[in-house]
Amino acid sequence: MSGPVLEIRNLSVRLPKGGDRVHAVEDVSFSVNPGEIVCVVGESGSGKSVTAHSVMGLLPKGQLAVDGGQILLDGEDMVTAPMSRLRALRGTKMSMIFQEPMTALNPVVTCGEQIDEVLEIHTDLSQAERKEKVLAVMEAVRLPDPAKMFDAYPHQLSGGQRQRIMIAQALVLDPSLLIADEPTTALDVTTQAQILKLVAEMQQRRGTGVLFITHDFGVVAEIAHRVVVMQKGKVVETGAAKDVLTRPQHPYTQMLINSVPTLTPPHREVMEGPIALETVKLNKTYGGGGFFQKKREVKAASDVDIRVRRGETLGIVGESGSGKSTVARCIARLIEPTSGAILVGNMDVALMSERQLRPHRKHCQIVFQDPYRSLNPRRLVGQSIVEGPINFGVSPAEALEKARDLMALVGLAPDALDRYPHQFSGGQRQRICIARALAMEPEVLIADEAVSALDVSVQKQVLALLDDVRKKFELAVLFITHDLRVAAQICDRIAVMQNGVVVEHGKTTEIFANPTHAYTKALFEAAPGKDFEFARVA
Amino acid sequence: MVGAIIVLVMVFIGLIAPLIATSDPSGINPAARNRVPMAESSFRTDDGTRKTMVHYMGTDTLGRDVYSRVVYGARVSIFIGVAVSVLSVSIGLFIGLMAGYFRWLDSVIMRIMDGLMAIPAILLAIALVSLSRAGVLTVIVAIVVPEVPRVVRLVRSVVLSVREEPYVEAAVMSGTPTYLLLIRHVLPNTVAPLLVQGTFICASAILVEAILSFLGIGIPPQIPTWGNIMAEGRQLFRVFPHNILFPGIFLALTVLAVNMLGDGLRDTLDPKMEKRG
Amino acid sequence: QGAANVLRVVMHSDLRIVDPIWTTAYIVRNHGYMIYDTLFAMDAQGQIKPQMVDTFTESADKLTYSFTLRDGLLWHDNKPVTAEDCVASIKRWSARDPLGQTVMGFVAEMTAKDARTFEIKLKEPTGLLIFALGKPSSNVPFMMPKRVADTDPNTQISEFIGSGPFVFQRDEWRPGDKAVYTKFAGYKPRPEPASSLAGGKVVKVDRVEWRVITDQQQAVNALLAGEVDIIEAPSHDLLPLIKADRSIKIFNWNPLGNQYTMRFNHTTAPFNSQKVRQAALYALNQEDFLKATIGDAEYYKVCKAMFVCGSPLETLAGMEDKLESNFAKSKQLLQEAGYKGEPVVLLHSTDLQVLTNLAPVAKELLQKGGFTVDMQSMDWQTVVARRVKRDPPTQGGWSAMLTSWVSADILNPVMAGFFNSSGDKAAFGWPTDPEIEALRARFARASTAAEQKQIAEAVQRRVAENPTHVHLGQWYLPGATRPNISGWLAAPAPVFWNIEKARA
Amino acid sequence: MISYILRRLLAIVPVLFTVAVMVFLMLRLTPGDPAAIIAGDNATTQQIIDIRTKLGLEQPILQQFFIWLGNIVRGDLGESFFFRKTVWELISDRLEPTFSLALLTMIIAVVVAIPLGVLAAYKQGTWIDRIVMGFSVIGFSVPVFVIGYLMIYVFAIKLGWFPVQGYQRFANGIGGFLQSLILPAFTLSVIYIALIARMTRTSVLEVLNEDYIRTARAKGQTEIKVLFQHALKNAAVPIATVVGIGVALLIGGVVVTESVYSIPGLGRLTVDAVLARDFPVIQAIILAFSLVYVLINLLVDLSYTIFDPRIRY
Ligand SMILES: Nc1ncnc2c1ncn2[C@@H]1O[C@H](COP(=O)(O)OP(=O)(O)OP(=O)(O)O)[C@@H](O)[C@H]1O
Ligand SMILES: Nc1ncnc2c1ncn2[C@@H]1O[C@H](COP(=O)(O)OP(=O)(O)OP(=O)(O)O)[C@@H](O)[C@H]1O
Ligand SMILES: [Mg+2]
Ligand SMILES: [Mg+2]
Repeated sequence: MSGPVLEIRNLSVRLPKGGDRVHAVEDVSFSVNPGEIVCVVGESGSGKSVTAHSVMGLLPKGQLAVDGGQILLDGEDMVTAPMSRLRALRGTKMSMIFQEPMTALNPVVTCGEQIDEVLEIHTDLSQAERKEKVLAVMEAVRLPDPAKMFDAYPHQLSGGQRQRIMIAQALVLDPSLLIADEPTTALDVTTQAQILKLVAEMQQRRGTGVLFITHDFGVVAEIAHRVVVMQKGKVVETGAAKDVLTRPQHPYTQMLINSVPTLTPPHREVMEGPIALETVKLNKTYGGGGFFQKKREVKAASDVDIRVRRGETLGIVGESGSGKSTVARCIARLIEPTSGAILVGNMDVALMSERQLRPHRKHCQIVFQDPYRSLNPRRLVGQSIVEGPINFGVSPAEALEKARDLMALVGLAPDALDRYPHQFSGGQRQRICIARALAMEPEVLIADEAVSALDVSVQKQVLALLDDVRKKFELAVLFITHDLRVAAQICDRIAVMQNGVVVEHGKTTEIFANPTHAYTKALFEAAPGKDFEFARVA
Repeated sequence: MVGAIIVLVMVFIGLIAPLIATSDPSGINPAARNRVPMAESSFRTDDGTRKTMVHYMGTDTLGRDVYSRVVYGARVSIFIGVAVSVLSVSIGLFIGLMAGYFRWLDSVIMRIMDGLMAIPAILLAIALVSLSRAGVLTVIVAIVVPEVPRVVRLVRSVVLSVREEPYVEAAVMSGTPTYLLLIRHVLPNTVAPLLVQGTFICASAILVEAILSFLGIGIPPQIPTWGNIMAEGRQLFRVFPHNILFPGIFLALTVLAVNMLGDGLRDTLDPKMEKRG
Repeated sequence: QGAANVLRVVMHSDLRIVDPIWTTAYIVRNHGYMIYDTLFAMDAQGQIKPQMVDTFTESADKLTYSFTLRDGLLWHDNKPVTAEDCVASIKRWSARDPLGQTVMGFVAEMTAKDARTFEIKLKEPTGLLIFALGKPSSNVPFMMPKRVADTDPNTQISEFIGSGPFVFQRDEWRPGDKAVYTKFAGYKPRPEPASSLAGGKVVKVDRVEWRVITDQQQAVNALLAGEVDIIEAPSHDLLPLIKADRSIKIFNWNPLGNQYTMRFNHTTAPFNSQKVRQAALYALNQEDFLKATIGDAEYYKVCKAMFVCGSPLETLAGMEDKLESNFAKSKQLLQEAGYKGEPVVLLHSTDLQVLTNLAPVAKELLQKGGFTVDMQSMDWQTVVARRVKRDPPTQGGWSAMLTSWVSADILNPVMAGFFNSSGDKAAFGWPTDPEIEALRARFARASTAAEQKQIAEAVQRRVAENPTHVHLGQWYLPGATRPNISGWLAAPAPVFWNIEKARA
Repeated sequence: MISYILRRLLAIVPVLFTVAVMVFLMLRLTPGDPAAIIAGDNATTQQIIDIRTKLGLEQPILQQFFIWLGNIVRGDLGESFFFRKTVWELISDRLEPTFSLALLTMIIAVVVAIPLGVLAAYKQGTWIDRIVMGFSVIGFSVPVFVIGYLMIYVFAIKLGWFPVQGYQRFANGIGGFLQSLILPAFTLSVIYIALIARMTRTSVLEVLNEDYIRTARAKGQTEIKVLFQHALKNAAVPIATVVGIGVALLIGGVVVTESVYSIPGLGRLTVDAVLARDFPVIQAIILAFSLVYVLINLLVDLSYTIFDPRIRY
């Protein structure tokens, strides 16, 4: 067998009426050879997942359908194959792993059984033989204590472990094609690094052809042999990984690669403004107490001391669950800290009641991660923006006038005020949220993962905007992110959090150049594509 | 859609009942008892002349014209449905908002609601209606009481989830006072589920009224409702089925239509759909 | 041997209270006839015949009566029935029954002479004593063992032992479901053939079960399907359905039937005025009520005789021009009375089939006669609670209500409770009329039939002038039986001796 | 887990207390005089007052309430005003039919409704879906008694398969017992089937959009097993919830069904007691039904742990 495991020829998939465009995927052709990792990149909605699902025959019935082209798996056309044949091939010749390890496993079935299911469907092995095989593959994906994991339910495992179960499930019958749809996007960088390593290793050992979907160029740099770039359902560029990453041909590819922030922090001026925000021994413990039910206690922040000057951006980085959002929400007083002091504009807001707090609300504003849920879908953008100022006594006309100025500032047309949030893209909404925060003329702006949900290209613009307004209004910015590349670009100083504790704290350039804490080092170590300088095409 | 049309037609029938009814719905005519549909009867008017009329749906054991009763019955039955749903939704909305937003109130209110909810609705209604004087108002109160906790739960769950929405938190950050927060940001989110719930309450109220009448403790018969027309006719179900048949068809059709309307509303107002928009 | 011969009967109502002296409810009276026996009983000709009594003597001055019980009478615990038992039973009965109270007013003393003989001495003669002891309907003077009869009349008895032809199976009694009676092996029927409530009570089945089926139509369905054998009182409107099955027998077991009655509340406006009550009497007519509730003319009878058509005291006296729906006359009387439209609060009971249609008819007729009527609907139990309230109509009181009497209860002005016009001591409605009271007292003393008849006429004339209530016609409610049932006796109450059930 | 159950059982106390207060107040504050009903037709006013005194109805309401509550706590439900039996005797006599009817109804409903709901979800948008949902809406729209009469007419009168009415005790043979219950149970189950089928459809539909369903399909699993092994098991919690909540509906339906079929159960007792203003019985029944409702819903909550290993108390 020398030909490609997967060859896609002129694949088109039609979208239902009223979709973004006529075809989700149009005239797509590429192939995957045995033992080769092909990465498909492209911004959100470019048709990556649809392509992958077409191969597996898993397009949602009645909504999407292939309307042209061929998908050849070892020479056999998947488009015309009957359902029963597809079913027989799934799990044996082709397998797939998905983005969300949290939801891709059935929560009410044990992990072992879920892997075993594949064997049960496709082989005649006895129960004992199957169990043996399952344990072997669990061992192979480096799951600790497979015998115990066999009977564990997915929720009892960490995200990385779950993804390993998924991989074990996909590889247990040695398929010739593995499709991975953003398998690491939802994971922490350290876990991501481990999973990437595992995929590469398994693929090498077994000679599997891998179709790897991602939008993270770091990941591409880390594992890809070849790259396929998609835009709006079309393939715009294909080539060897090195070539595409260093010498992108298509303007779209160039733009994408340009947008990837580098891991090298630029030089930034030292800010000497007055201290706008300070926390002293801030603690937050969730749970505990409870009248009828004893709740589990989580110490989400312990003795956090941070300090932000006006005009300065402090980044808080750390893995998921390390307590970043907790600190942010305490400072914004969306939740009440357990103890400690929070000094905003020389008032301690830590233990104020809601009523006392209201006058101080304007000093500190927050921009949230999810641009889709941050704006009330029923209210005009303008109404959302003027709500705050009017609460503080500004006349509606005046507030609206100012809102118009702000629109210009964040790069939107003034008539945007008279539209509803759903009429805007994610990036635009995030700009509106920033404008809303600015309308209050705050001294402190908290951005909790404010760019994490955005495509790289959009992310770049929003980052630029944030940096802009920081300068313009001398804002103290508390920037929360798990993305080191982003942190490197925008933060003056960085605080690294682990398990609710700030483990390292210092100037961005210094920490990136010379991390001292073991955790920080591990974090940097795991950043994908760290050794790769992306092309900078002006 | 079909649901909405049928509901409108029924409401319309109720509204113009005095115009389309052929006789006084509670005017008895002992001489013309138990006539089959389309039968004719003659009666003496007050001024002594004799008149003949056709009973499209026959007459009942008191010789009352079933057609006129059914037409007038639309009024009361639909009024009860609407009144019950409006009342339980508004009371439930208010309590639910309070419970959902003020944590210290929450546990007290919810314990009371748990208690109310544990009382089987029909039993409560039976007890209430039979003990006080049967009438439209009592029936409405009796059906509203057990419905309220369900609305409260619904509203509360919406509030609890909306409260966590970033846009609500953003409004909190803007210093919006609590009452405005509730009105501006929380209330609108309860509209769609309440509209849906309201239609189902309406449908079930019409049904419960019929059941209460069936058990002999509903609205007094001189006020015709579909329920008590059927209840009065039920003994003669096998001899003169028209007494049950016609109000039954109207009742089932209306309840069906209201339910369909609710289903339709649910599909179009589905929050999932909305988010995508 | 085969299964026991069980008679399954659907009665008109559920048996909940089981003290026939304590309550007047007909279902309890029927229960009484199952398990108790009476000293005297009324036969098919309306004559009072000895039942438990073997022989009795009346002294020449009509003041001393001596009764001897039949030989071999046994209680259900197989102890003999004694004269003492009977004296105690009469005492308890007479404490509650209006007719009993009247008769007791004449009694000087009652004494048990020996085990089988007792004597009643009167202060002055009355023709009512034997009649009262053979009173056919509520409250029937049923005989109970002394220990039971000694129970305070205002407390319900808690032991259900009689000397009647059936034994009550207390363990199997489930209110709302069924009541069970078995044949009493120790019962000695009289030698004469059974005639109405008198004569030999020969039980021809092993067991009688009263089944509760609240849904009338379901009862009929059950009868048609052979799940029950007898329906005591199927609704008139369902008779066509029953008749459709030709094998089912329909039997009018109560030839005297029942009488519809409208009761006035004499203590509040508007019916506290005699003229206004008269106006009502003119405005109403019987046919409309009967047609609206019964429908089929076979089962009703327009009858202006207050003491029932077909009874010895039947008369038209005083009623000739009344109950003819003479609205003009009614309006004229109202005007004379100075009626200013005070609303008649008319209680309408909605859950008893035989009463439901009465109030709407009354409302219609009264309105045509110039009254303002506020008809208030409620279930029967609420009517019962409401009608004893003496508050003004606006505060939960009432002006008029409609009910029905078993004809056997109203055969003369003394036993018929609605004629009692002693004000506060009278039944709800509380009429006050010394003239009527005087007549009733005379009636009690009358000792010949002719004298009784003459007084009854006078009472009727007086009541037509000053109405205490309005009688709205007689109606009959036949029972229905499966084809294999025979021997049901015509009587003022449904009785189950003499009935045979052939194996189907 | 044990401590959770204990805590939940403890939490029933305030709920029942609320029920007790509400019911008691409602009954005592509404008009209708049991004494007058007991006294009968010829009673004088004085007799009625005597009876009221005897029944304790002349005492202040608050006092009546605490006496009653105290008795209940001691397990004494009091004595019926009418039936000359203790309330406990009355209720325990009626338990069997009602319990059997409700249980059989639930079994029928679950067995019929769940496959229907799953089928409708799987065939979403097709005519099968429409028929199932149409049936479900109709089930909600037609009053129980109408369904009852229709069933009696067809299955008992025309076809003669079942008795028209009545109830056979279990002790008298299971054949007659089942025969007497099947028709009422089917009647009562209609609305319950409608409810459960609808909920099953909704929650299965929701689950069918989940990633792990896609995963199962990606393994090559057959649709039947995807539906019943993966989807249904995940949809079980909301279905169980609605089964629990539906008990309230069931209790209401029991009253009507028992009336139609002349089943001597608690439902009939309720109607009889209400019509007779038999306060002790009404109070006890409502309290009992509320207790059952709360307990069933506790069971339902506990059943979640079987359906979903993530739920641990
Ligand atoms: N079930 C569906 N119904 C309608 N449109 C769909 C459906 N699934 C995908 N689409 C549309 O198809 C297009 C391609 O979607 P696809 O999921 O393949 O994007 P993607 O490249 O995987 O994006 P992402 O990086 O966000 O996962 C999008 O415009 C999307 O809106
Ligand atoms: N409302 C809450 N109740 C209980 N525990 C909570 C709550 N919110 C967060 N936690 C816990 O507190 C810890 C810190 O959570 P936090 O959201 O601050 O982390 P994070 O660093 O923002 O993570 P991510 O990058 O995933 O957003 C976690 O273990 C989380 O499970
Ligand atoms: Mg995708
Ligand atoms: Mg966070």
